[in-house]
Amino acid sequence: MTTVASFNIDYLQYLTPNGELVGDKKPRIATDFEKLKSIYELMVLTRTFDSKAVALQRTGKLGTYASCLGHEAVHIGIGSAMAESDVFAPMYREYGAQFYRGVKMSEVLNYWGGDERGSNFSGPQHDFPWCVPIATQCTHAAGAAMAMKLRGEKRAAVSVVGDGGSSKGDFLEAINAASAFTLPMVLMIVNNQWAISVPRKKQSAGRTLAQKGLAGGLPSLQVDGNDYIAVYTAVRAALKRAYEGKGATVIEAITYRLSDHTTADDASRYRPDDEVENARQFEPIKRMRKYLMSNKQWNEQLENQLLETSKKEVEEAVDEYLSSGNPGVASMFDYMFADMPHTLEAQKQYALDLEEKSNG
Amino acid sequence: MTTVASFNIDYLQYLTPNGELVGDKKPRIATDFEKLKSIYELMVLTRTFDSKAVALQRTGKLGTYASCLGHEAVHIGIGSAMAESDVFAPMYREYGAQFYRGVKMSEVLNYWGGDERGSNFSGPQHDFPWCVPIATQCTHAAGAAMAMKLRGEKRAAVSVVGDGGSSKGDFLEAINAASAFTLPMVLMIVNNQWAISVPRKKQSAGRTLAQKGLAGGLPSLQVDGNDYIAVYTAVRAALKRAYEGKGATVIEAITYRLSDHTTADDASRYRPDDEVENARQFEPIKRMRKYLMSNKQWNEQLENQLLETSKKEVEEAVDEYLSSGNPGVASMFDYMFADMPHTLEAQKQYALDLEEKSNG
Amino acid sequence: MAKVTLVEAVTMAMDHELGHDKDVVIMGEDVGINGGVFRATKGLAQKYGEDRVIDTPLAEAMIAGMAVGMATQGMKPIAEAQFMGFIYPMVEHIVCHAARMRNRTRGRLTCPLVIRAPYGGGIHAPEHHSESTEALFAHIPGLRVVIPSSPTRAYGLLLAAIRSPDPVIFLEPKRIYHWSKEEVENDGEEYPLDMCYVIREGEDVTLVTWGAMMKETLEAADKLAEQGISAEVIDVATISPLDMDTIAESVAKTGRCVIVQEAARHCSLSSEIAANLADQGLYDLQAPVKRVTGYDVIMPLFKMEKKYMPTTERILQAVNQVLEVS
Amino acid sequence: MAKVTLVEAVTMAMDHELGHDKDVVIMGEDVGINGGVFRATKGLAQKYGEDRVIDTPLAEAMIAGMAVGMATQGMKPIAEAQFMGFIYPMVEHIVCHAARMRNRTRGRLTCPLVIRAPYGGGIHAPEHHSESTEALFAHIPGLRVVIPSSPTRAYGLLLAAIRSPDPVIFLEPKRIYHWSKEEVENDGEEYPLDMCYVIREGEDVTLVTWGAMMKETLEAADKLAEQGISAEVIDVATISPLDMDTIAESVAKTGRCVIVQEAARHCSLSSEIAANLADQGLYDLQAPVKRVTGYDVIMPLFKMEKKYMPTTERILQAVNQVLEVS
Ligand SMILES: Cc1ncc(C[n+]2csc(CCOP(=O)(O)OP(=O)(O)O)c2C)c(N)n1
Ligand SMILES: Cc1ncc(C[n+]2csc(CCOP(=O)(O)OP(=O)(O)O)c2C)c(N)n1
Ligand SMILES: [Mg+2]
Ligand SMILES: [Mg+2]
Repeated sequence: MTTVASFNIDYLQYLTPNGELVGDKKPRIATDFEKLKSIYELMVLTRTFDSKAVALQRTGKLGTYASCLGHEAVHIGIGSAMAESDVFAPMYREYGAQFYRGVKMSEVLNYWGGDERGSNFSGPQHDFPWCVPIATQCTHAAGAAMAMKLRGEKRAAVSVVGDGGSSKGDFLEAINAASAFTLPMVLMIVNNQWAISVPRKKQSAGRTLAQKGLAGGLPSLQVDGNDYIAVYTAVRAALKRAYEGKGATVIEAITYRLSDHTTADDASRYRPDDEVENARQFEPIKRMRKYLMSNKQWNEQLENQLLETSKKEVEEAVDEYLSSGNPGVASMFDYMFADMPHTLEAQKQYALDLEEKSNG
Repeated sequence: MTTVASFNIDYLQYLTPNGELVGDKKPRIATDFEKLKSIYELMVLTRTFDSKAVALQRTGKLGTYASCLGHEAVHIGIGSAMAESDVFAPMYREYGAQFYRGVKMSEVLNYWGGDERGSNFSGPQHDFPWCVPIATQCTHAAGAAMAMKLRGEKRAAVSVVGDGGSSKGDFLEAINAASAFTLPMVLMIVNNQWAISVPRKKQSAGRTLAQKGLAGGLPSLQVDGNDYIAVYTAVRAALKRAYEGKGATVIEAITYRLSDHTTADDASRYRPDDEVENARQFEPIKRMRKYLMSNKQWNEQLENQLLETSKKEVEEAVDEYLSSGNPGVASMFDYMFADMPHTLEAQKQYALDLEEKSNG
Repeated sequence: MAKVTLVEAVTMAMDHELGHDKDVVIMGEDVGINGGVFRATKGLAQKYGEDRVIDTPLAEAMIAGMAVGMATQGMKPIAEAQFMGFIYPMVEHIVCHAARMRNRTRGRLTCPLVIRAPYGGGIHAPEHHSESTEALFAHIPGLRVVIPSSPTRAYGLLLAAIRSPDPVIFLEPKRIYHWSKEEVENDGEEYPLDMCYVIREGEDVTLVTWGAMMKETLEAADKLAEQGISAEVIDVATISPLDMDTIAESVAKTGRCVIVQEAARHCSLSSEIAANLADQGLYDLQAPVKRVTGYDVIMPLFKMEKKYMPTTERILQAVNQVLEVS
Repeated sequence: MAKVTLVEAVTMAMDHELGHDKDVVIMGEDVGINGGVFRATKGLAQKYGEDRVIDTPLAEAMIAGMAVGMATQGMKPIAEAQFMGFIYPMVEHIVCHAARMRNRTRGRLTCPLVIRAPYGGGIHAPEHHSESTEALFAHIPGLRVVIPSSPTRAYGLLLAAIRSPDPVIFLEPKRIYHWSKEEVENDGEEYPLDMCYVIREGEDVTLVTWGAMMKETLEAADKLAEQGISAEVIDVATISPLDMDTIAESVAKTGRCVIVQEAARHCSLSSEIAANLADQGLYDLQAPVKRVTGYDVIMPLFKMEKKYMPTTERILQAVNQVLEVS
């Protein structure tokens, strides 16, 4: 018996739950307080938005909505590590990453408000829309990365999948594709411990989810997903590798879904309250604030200001959303094909006539 | 940065290409010469069958056929390590394993001769038929293993996939299932270096294919797939683990496809001759014969006798196949449902009338 | 005898079979403690244990593949696709294996599994949660495809599906999960799997539908009755294999047929029914066969979904068209 | 100008587009040095390099998913499913993404990809290598589904498919890959993607078909001509969206229609065509619409495949039936 291959999975953390900076080699971002403050502001804005969106749903003004409560560090870590020219392939709750990239809050609301116009969002036009069929975004990202590679561009694609999604063939085939083609991509696993009601341990008996990357021999690691500095640093390094033509990296970010799965879910049916209570200690915003405060970069007054402006910004977005009307009957037909086939023309005419009749 | 998980992939070989026994701890099978002789006989019979099947296809007496030339050790290694009560989920060329389990040569010919009756084969009735949609047999095996587990049986399921098939979602999802449910199964990868015209290195940049099992934290190893003793030993150990409720094992057997992919393929279009020539040195039958001979368990006379009886046995199977007729028009309808719906009754009647008309 | 909704009848049928046949297991995402996102498996994990009602990893190909594997070994898995929009990774196993296992092995191995999936629009659900692609499965030989449109039929048909020695795709019209309550006795009585149901007898026109469109179709029949027009209403229920005889018989009587379907129009079940009328039924037809269907477009997100779905008005319009002809 | 077979015309079209548009790439299993198992990509890897003609790992979901990803980024991937029987792992990406990307993003991202697959029976192939499930894709809104039945149309339609700004499922009837040769000029002239072709004009009956059944249908038309019966033959070619007008016009002229299809019958393209005739075409029909189709069974292994496939005799029989009616 000889050993032909050996692998390790490492774990990266810089910011403890208490907001203390640890680790031997501190990354530059750890003391770039201007950047960290703006990140902190976006984290708070995102959370403000999130709770407003849940409230909108509760009052019948929004459809089912997937909260991002507790994911702010990992999402914004991903978004802020990426270049605009990189391609982002999200699942459905990474608003923090998308806000950083220029997607508007009103657009997120439009999407969950049942309006396709939401996916025609601002920010990098090459980014993928939200992707509900779990893990399929991973092979799309592999395709985008392939396009970059074939065109010789210094760009990368970043996909996000959940702990649940990490079980699905598409994620595993994307790892394999990244390996076979040496693709410039980063495969993020946002492990928030739950896939609706199914706990992480039911997805796999593997010690980590990151080790799924070993299947293709990809560098694979875990990071503290509630630690913005760790996420940013890991994604940044992975992107650098990708730009240099060295291929893909798998990063499992450990975090916790502090909310229900979506507003259509009731997590109390399957999840012990004390687990959630316990997880709150580790949530990302608190530790960032503590870190900034202990470094005299933040204070109560700034905090109150921030809450104020965030609230206002969110209100404006909500107003914009609520006044967006509906896309109209013709819109069901107009985006099916570049050139509308005449069979569809006829159906469109029928629908428009019907609409006119019912209106007039 | 802390290390949270570490993994190794080991490689197992007992019988060198020269037929020498190596390794510190010899398994009992290595000196069970009665067993080894019968295995050797089946290897030779399988090869005799194989070349006859190719010849039948060349003369228009068989459809497309997938040769197993060079795979005799790994296939028979698997088949002979399994208990009859275990469930075998093959791909399409593991005849050696199936012969050991009681499938008849004429049945294999029936299948490739375009007759469904071939898949209603002898041997354990719970075994899966040949599976053309690549890797789907792996999740079937996981299902069979799940059934065993739920029923508390001391049995296991064994699936086989190729180097090509190891890229497909089904194989990777089966690994994940085996991990999540601690299934009694063995996932074999028969790495014969080629998936039709696509070489092993294009499937994955991973150092091994066995490491795909690490995704689920499964024990994963490589064996010399041309070494019957290594294959048998590894599969046996994996089955023992499975019976004990410890879960699944991934075994990558390294071998070489000495033939074209199937009789419909012409490997000379994409594969250098010298690679094949070189691979012949490592083929499994020669080394087994050398080993038996050097241990005075085999000689020229036995060899000639064996070739003779093998040929005769194969001829008999061919006769049986050639005289099997066709399954009849009704058979297209009769196995669709346990209770034939009346719409199908009507179609069947129409087809039978047509047949009668064209015959009479 | 309890008054139950359609989804409760689904639960009742599974409960009955779990209780009576130890080979029956439920598997899928969130079917366990959570009881399913529509509560269709509510209480079953608690009652029968997590070995009978199994939460799986999130991998539909695996779910379908394992269900095939289990079914070949004599179990009777009821696998859930959480929404029909997520059934597609199962398609390879359904088409290449479930539908073919019996035929391929000449009956040596069989595939007595059920795949349940809630389907259809109209509940303000997110993207991919509202489609009706039953025609895809209806086209595949070797599958039974069943769609109940009432609590009673949901119970009887699901029992039959679970007991069926062959694979059944069981699609649940989730818009009417809670529409009406019926007294359903939990007596284990199954319904036949190849029969259309005449829900309401009539003389002037035959309305053929299935699933949630039953609601609008019955509404239309009511309105027609007010106008003195008597509509026969048929629930196709077992959409494959199709009991065309019942439909043809009705059209032979009424001479007129309107088919109502939520799904897109092209190459659908409504096409099949109309095609049969254009052949064996041609001489019975006193008017063109009209189809009231979804458009050949992507099911819109929910702001517009009502504009996509066939309405009572559209049905009445079509009925008027076929009645105008004399 | 060279005389080429259908498969050679396919190669020619891809060659042309690889040469003229650097965004075009081919990807799939064995499409590279090997030139594809049917040699459809023969010589292309050698000519354009392995970055343009890409051998992929064996993973169809990955191939389809990557093709979607590449297409959204402005490339024009031509992905091959080695046989239609192996297209099923692609279904989720085709249905949920390729067909929907433009609509979902209101045109921000589009999906100009082609998925090519050889399909159909009659070549003595192994299990899963002979099916015809074009109806599955025809039912999905947002896809174009195209089937050529001659070298000329293969060339023109494939060019159009590759250039199409929307996804196209391009199914190649492999039984007639080498059936006939035609002079096809490699001039880059594409054919429209929403038009049926009247292959042969006639007065007495309309024969509608597509793909490899064109062979038997034309044979039947020849035999009918010998009997003095003039059959109009239509190649549907673009099966979705469907050019029903051309078919309806023909039936308006002949009053009689026989639809010939290799695929299973239930919920298929033949159903759709007949259904339209039962509606808008009803008053033109002088006889029932007959469909000559595959049975609703699993395509048998090759010993019996000829008994499955519609024959010239079956077509003639159906024509006789519709002609008997007066
Ligand atoms: C293919 C597919 N199957 C099922 C679903 C239904 N579904 C939506 S989210 C979800 C759980 C996802 O869990 P995870 O991947 O951990 O992501 P999280 O929601 O926790 O962020 C499921 C099962 C889906 N959207 N797509
Ligand atoms: C899903 C699927 N895709 C494609 C094919 C066509 N095909 C048959 S065998 C094969 C290559 C398989 O290679 P490998 O897994 O290495 O097994 P080997 O034939 O070498 O034993 C391919 C692509 C198939 N049968 N199924
Ligand atoms: Mg999760
Ligand atoms: Mg191989």
